[in-house]
Amino acid sequence: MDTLTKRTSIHIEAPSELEVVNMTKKFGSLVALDRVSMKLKSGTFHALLGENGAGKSTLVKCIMGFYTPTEGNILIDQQERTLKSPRDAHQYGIGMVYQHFTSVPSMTVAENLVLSRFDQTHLINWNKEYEDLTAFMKTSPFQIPLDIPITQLAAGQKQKLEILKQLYLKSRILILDEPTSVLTPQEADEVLGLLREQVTDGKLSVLMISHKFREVMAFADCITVLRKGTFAGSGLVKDLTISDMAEMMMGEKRQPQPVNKTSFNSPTPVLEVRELQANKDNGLSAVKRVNLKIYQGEIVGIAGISGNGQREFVEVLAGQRPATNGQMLVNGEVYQATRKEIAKHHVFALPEEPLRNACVPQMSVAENMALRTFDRPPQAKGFLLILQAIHHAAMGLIQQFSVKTPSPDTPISHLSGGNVQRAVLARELSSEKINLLIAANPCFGLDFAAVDFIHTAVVEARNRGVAVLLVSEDLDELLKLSDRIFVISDGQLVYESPINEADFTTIGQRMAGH
Amino acid sequence: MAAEAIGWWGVPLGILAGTLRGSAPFLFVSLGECLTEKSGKINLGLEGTLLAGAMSAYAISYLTGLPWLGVIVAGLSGMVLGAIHGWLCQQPRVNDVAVGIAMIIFGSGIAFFLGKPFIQPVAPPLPSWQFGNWSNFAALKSALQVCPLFVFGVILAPLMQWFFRSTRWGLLIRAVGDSPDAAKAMGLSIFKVRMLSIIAGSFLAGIGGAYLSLYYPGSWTERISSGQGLMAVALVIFARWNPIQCLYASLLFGGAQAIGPTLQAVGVDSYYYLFNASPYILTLLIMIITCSPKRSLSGVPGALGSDN
Amino acid sequence: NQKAENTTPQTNASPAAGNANNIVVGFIYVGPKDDFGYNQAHAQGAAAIAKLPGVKVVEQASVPETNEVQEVMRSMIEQDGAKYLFPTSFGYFDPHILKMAQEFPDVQFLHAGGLYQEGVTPKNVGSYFGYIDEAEYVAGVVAAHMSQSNKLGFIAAKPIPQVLRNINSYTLGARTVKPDITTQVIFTGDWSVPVKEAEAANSMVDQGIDVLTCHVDSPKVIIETAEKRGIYSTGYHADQSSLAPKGYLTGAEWDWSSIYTEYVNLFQGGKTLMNGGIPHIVRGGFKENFLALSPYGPAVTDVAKKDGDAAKSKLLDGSMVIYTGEIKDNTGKTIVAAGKALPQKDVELEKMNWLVEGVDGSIS
Amino acid sequence: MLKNFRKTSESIVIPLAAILVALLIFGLFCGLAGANPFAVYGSIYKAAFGNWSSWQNTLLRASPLMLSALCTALPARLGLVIIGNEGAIVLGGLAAVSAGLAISAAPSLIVQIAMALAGIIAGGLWIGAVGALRHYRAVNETISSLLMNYIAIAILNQLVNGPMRDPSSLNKPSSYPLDPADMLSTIPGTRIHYGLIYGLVACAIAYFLIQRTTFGFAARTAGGNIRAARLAGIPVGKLTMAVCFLAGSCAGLAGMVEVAAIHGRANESLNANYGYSGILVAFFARHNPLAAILVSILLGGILASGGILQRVHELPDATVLVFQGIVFLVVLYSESLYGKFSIFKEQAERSRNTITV
Ligand SMILES: Nc1ncnc2c1ncn2[C@@H]1O[C@H](COP(=O)(O)OP(=O)(O)OP(=O)(O)O)[C@@H](O)[C@H]1O
Ligand SMILES: Nc1ncnc2c1ncn2[C@@H]1O[C@H](COP(=O)(O)OP(=O)(O)OP(=O)(O)O)[C@@H](O)[C@H]1O
Ligand SMILES: [Mg+2]
Ligand SMILES: [Mg+2]
Repeated sequence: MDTLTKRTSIHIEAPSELEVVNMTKKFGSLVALDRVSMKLKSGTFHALLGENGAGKSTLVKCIMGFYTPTEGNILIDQQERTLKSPRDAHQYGIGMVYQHFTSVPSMTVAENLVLSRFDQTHLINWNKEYEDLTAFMKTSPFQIPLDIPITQLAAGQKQKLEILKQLYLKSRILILDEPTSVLTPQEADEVLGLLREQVTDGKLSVLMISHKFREVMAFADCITVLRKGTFAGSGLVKDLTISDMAEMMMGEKRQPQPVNKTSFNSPTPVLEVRELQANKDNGLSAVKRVNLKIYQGEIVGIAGISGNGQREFVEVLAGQRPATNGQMLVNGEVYQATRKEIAKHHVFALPEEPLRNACVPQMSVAENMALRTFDRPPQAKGFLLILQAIHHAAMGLIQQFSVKTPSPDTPISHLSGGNVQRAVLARELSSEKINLLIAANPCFGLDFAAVDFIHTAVVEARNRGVAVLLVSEDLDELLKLSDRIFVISDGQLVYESPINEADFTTIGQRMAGH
Repeated sequence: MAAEAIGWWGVPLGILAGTLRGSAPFLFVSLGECLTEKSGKINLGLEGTLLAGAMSAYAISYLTGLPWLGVIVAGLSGMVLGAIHGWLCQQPRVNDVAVGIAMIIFGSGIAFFLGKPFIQPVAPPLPSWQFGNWSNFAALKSALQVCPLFVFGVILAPLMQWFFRSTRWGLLIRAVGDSPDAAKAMGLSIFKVRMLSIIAGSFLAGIGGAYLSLYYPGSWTERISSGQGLMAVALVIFARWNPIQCLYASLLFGGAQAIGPTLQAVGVDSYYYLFNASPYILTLLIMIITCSPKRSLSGVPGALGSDN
Repeated sequence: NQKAENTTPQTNASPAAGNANNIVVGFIYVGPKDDFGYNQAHAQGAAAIAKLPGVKVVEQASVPETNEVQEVMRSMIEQDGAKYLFPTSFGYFDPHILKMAQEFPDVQFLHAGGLYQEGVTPKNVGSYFGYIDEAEYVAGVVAAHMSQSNKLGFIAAKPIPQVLRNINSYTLGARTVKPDITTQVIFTGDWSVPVKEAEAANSMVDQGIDVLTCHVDSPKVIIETAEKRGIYSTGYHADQSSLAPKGYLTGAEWDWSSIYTEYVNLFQGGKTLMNGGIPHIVRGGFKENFLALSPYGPAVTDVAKKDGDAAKSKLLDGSMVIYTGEIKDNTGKTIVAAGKALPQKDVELEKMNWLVEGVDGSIS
Repeated sequence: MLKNFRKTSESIVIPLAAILVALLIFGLFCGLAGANPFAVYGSIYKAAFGNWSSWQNTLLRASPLMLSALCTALPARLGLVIIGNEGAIVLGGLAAVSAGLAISAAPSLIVQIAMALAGIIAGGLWIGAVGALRHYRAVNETISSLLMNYIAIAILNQLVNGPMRDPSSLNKPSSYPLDPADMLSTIPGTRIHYGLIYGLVACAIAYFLIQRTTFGFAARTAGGNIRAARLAGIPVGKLTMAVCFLAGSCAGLAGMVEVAAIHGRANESLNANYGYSGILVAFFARHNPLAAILVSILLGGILASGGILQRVHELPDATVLVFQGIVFLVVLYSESLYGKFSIFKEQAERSRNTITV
């Protein structure tokens, strides 16, 4: 009863004003946030910017009561409040969409929505809940079928569900942590546009963490920038340019390095994919008869919304998933990603989420760097590992790729995300001879400088004559690097174009399945 | 007194009777394990819990003359062991399988230690319900004698199914077991949810022990459980973490226990070692047939066997 | 339920020797010593001699038949100073006792049921056992009287000679009363599997069997199941009448206290296996006080009692040999020819690998 | 250097402290049960490590545990939890006896080698099958290995009671005996059989294999992250089966030692619970084969002291189970204490919180 009235009362109110004063958060001796203050006015769309590790997520988690701040206050409508848990935050109408999905994979959409409610209904009357949920879906900006388990949703749908969840909870202040990283530009525009409308109507305040200036320029009213845990500036979007914002973030003006491509014209394909098919984890078909050729010295980009089979496609190429049908040829020979073939044809890969896909978390940095070479001289003599050689090689790579690690013997899971990525990059790009490089979302979640570093490395490889397959959800990245671009939709390649003839709108439509 | 022989009819009848008599311990441990595993932890120690339950139920029933009090105390002693397991296996770097095996040793040690004085005496057993009065056939009549505790277990299975689907607590447990990160984002205490699930699961296993000592075979000896608690883990995988299927699996195992003796009773005397191993062979075969590397097991809680 | 006092012969031997040289006797059991069965029977024997003056008993229970038992014997010898060991499980004999006996030639090892072979087995190893099948024979006589369906049931752990001998004697006893009576046997495969034993008991009852007995480590579950199903039972190892106040007919019980007391007397008298003072093979039945018969239960009829007592007294005075021809096995083969008899001491009986006519079951 | 010193002292102090605490709790327990805890401590020490004879007793018990532990520890490096040790021991023993009987005419050394090979192969195939089921059918290895324990014991019983039975094995059905000349002897000057050496060597080899060879590197990779292993083209399936085979062969060798050094024949005594103890040893040693040696000796000591609790302190036979249970629970708990005490930390090393979302 009590909670019900509270919920309706919040419903009527306009969003509160949220203010953070001198927020400090220490993790042990690491100061993640240092006396940061900011204000989210009622009915505004506020963007929170900063490099990786600047403390953005930490700040919002402190607001949500997820972390207990070391110091600092939260004011809601000028009243000082203590938020001890997300439940408290919900009491004040604050809801958050986390950087990672927080739905329970094996449960259905309906179950997830009901579960997310903070009320005390112990027994769930499903008939009534379905009625309510259907009614809610009708009024919500996007629709998702209620009966499907989360595992069967595409990434974009999952992200929409996360936002829907907050709307369902009638949150008035919505905190979004990089909400568009898994959406197509069109989807992102759609989602943010719908939220923007609600903000404009005064029904909602939004605090969004983003790395994408385009979105910030298009939807946000004002920004706050963090740098290394401290406040680095704020302002109204209409008063700022992109380079102003970049300067606030990085502390100095820096232009992205332009990529220089040398042209190649090789007649023989390095990689040829014929009629390739593969299944998802749940046995459903994911990749449907894909044909593709990649020549020496070209970057072939594949665009697509996540969940359309590109992950499975890359996994097949990388040897992480069996093909159910079809063939891969490398240098004209059948290729099944065995260790022998990988070594013979010099195939390398930069998979997405390197800690999950390309590293052994509990093994050391040096051992992870030796993953490709541990069974060959000089790192091995017959069956025996030569530990010194492994150590020595790692020292070189750490230096060359400036991987920040206490020592080569540190477990790689102790490194920051960006440095894990660098370590993998070092391993995959340091070989004398590379024929084929398979890269999937290589810059996901990385900051400015790291992105630049990787882009340069990939283009350099291409210029050395490496054939590169680049699968990415970041269209800007694809347009910048690719020589040819494909679009994958529902497991099929539905669009192909040389980069200079590529049409942004068509690509977007094909990605969305039109 | 049964006068006429029933010959080969004894085989199906024996298996039916064996099922009704012998399934309950399997049922309770598998439901308990199901509840535990739904929250994302494994409790391999139910063998010890079962023994502790059997001992304490018998002791209490003997000392007080109240078998039902014994059942409750068996559940409580299960909860104590469950609490140890639940707390210990959630400490960082502590593996739940290892704790489980240590708990088998600890639980059975305590049960044997304290149970010494109760091997000899006779404790009042649990009552049974007669479902076979319509028949004048003695063997059938006795086959259809059912312990209320078993009926409780049979009702509990669909109830637990409903609990997982239609109560907030059920959903919470599933959420914790499937995606602790998601549960944490909801502000849940993973530790508490798992602790409670493990304790509740161990309560059920303790009751399973009470069934052993107070109904069937109905006696306290140190060999009373003969591996039934260990099988819980296999049963739950076999049942795909579904309480209703736990019921079916338990019935299958209870029935299979009777195969060896029943066949000998009608004169099939060879290979009884293999017949006695038939439940295990059967389970293995079914798992080989139904598992597939192409898809993950349906129903497996996502966090099971991981360290968080 | 101890019967220590009825067999204390030669009480004059002990007190004098007692205080002068205290003897330490070690007992080793394969299971818990309070299992209401085999181990408990031995432990009661041990408890009886522990009361004797000048005797110290050390015991260890739940000792598996691996080299662990060798270590236990060694500890008893080296740490506790035991000079006399009773490792009671059959499986301790080969290789464990044989090995330790060689290593400790001045320690005497007395084993229940092993076969002493002159010239092969070390001199300091002795074997004792009771012909408990005599009691089973009497139980069979009583069971046959009480059975209406003429079907007896016998739940046995394993088809080994000791067990088969009990099954056969039980059946032979029963057949003296009703020549066409049969005994159904179920082997559970293990010495202690309560659920399987209960299951076997139940399926036997379903098959119309109305008297049940057993040879497993702890008969408790079987006797209780029989009582629950309303049929008769006869016990084994110890007196289980308290478990089945209605249906318990009688039972074959060990009485190890008299043998053990006897041995202690010999030890204290300075006699040894090695000097020939103690025989290497000691066997006995009712006559030698190795066994007892549980008191008849309330259901036992007078005729049955009379026949049972008669059989017992014939065994007691040695006027009857159980295995007297002609005896056929249950495949029809003649085992003991007409006119021949295998007396209890015959080693052939200790190698028994057949079931007599009338037993349903096979030992393959 | 200092950091290393502190780390090392941490990994010595914590287990020792855990054992002390376990002894304390057990002492309390004994006190409640009416025994004098200090006398009990003295007895335990005396029975397990008090003199050379006690040491031999302890080492004798430890030797099968080392081999058994490897059956769990090796696959654990691949991320597999295998508890089928008992079955592999039983089958290894059975196969060793069969081989020993089949070629009993050959010279002793040949027979012993053949028995060892038979044990190794039988145990290896048994657990290898678990690995194969895992790889080809995705059957959960913990469960299949558990089930296969029961099946192996049934096979043993069926064979020694049937086709393999020596008719003269009267009251304890067994296979025919091995020729005494073919039995493994004891280490000169002791009563410890060569099984201990097998155990020590196997643990050392296992450690070397895992840490210092390309095979071990591949196994650790696959165990740490199967996706990374696939990416590197490591043949995970073959590796799984190979590691499982090796694991099983260690347990099989333990079975061979049991029959060839102790029983001289195959019978139900082969099934002596070394399997389950081995699992605990492996987890306790964090799947490190060298640590498994120490843990086996510790457990051997606990088991060796079980007798004295009964004989001297008149505690029931279950006491040693309680003791084992307490030690293992406390030691498992102590795992969580690593890194919690700042004395063991280098000054500069910053403390870290591991909450993540
Ligand atoms: N489990 C861990 N143990 C020890 N240190 C850790 C652990 N996890 C993270 N760290 C340390 O915490 C710091 C921050 O890690 P995090 O992954 O959050 O970095 P980040 O700020 O996102 O950097 P990047 O931009 O490189 O991704 C790093 O210095 C890392 O070494
Ligand atoms: N639970 C934690 N324990 C220790 N350090 C942490 C923890 N969470 C964050 N940090 C550290 O705090 C700093 C800020 O992290 P935060 O996640 O807020 O960065 P962010 O700005 O959100 O970066 P990104 O853009 O990568 O998401 C990082 O150095 C990170 O390593
Ligand atoms: Mg962040
Ligand atoms: Mg990061």
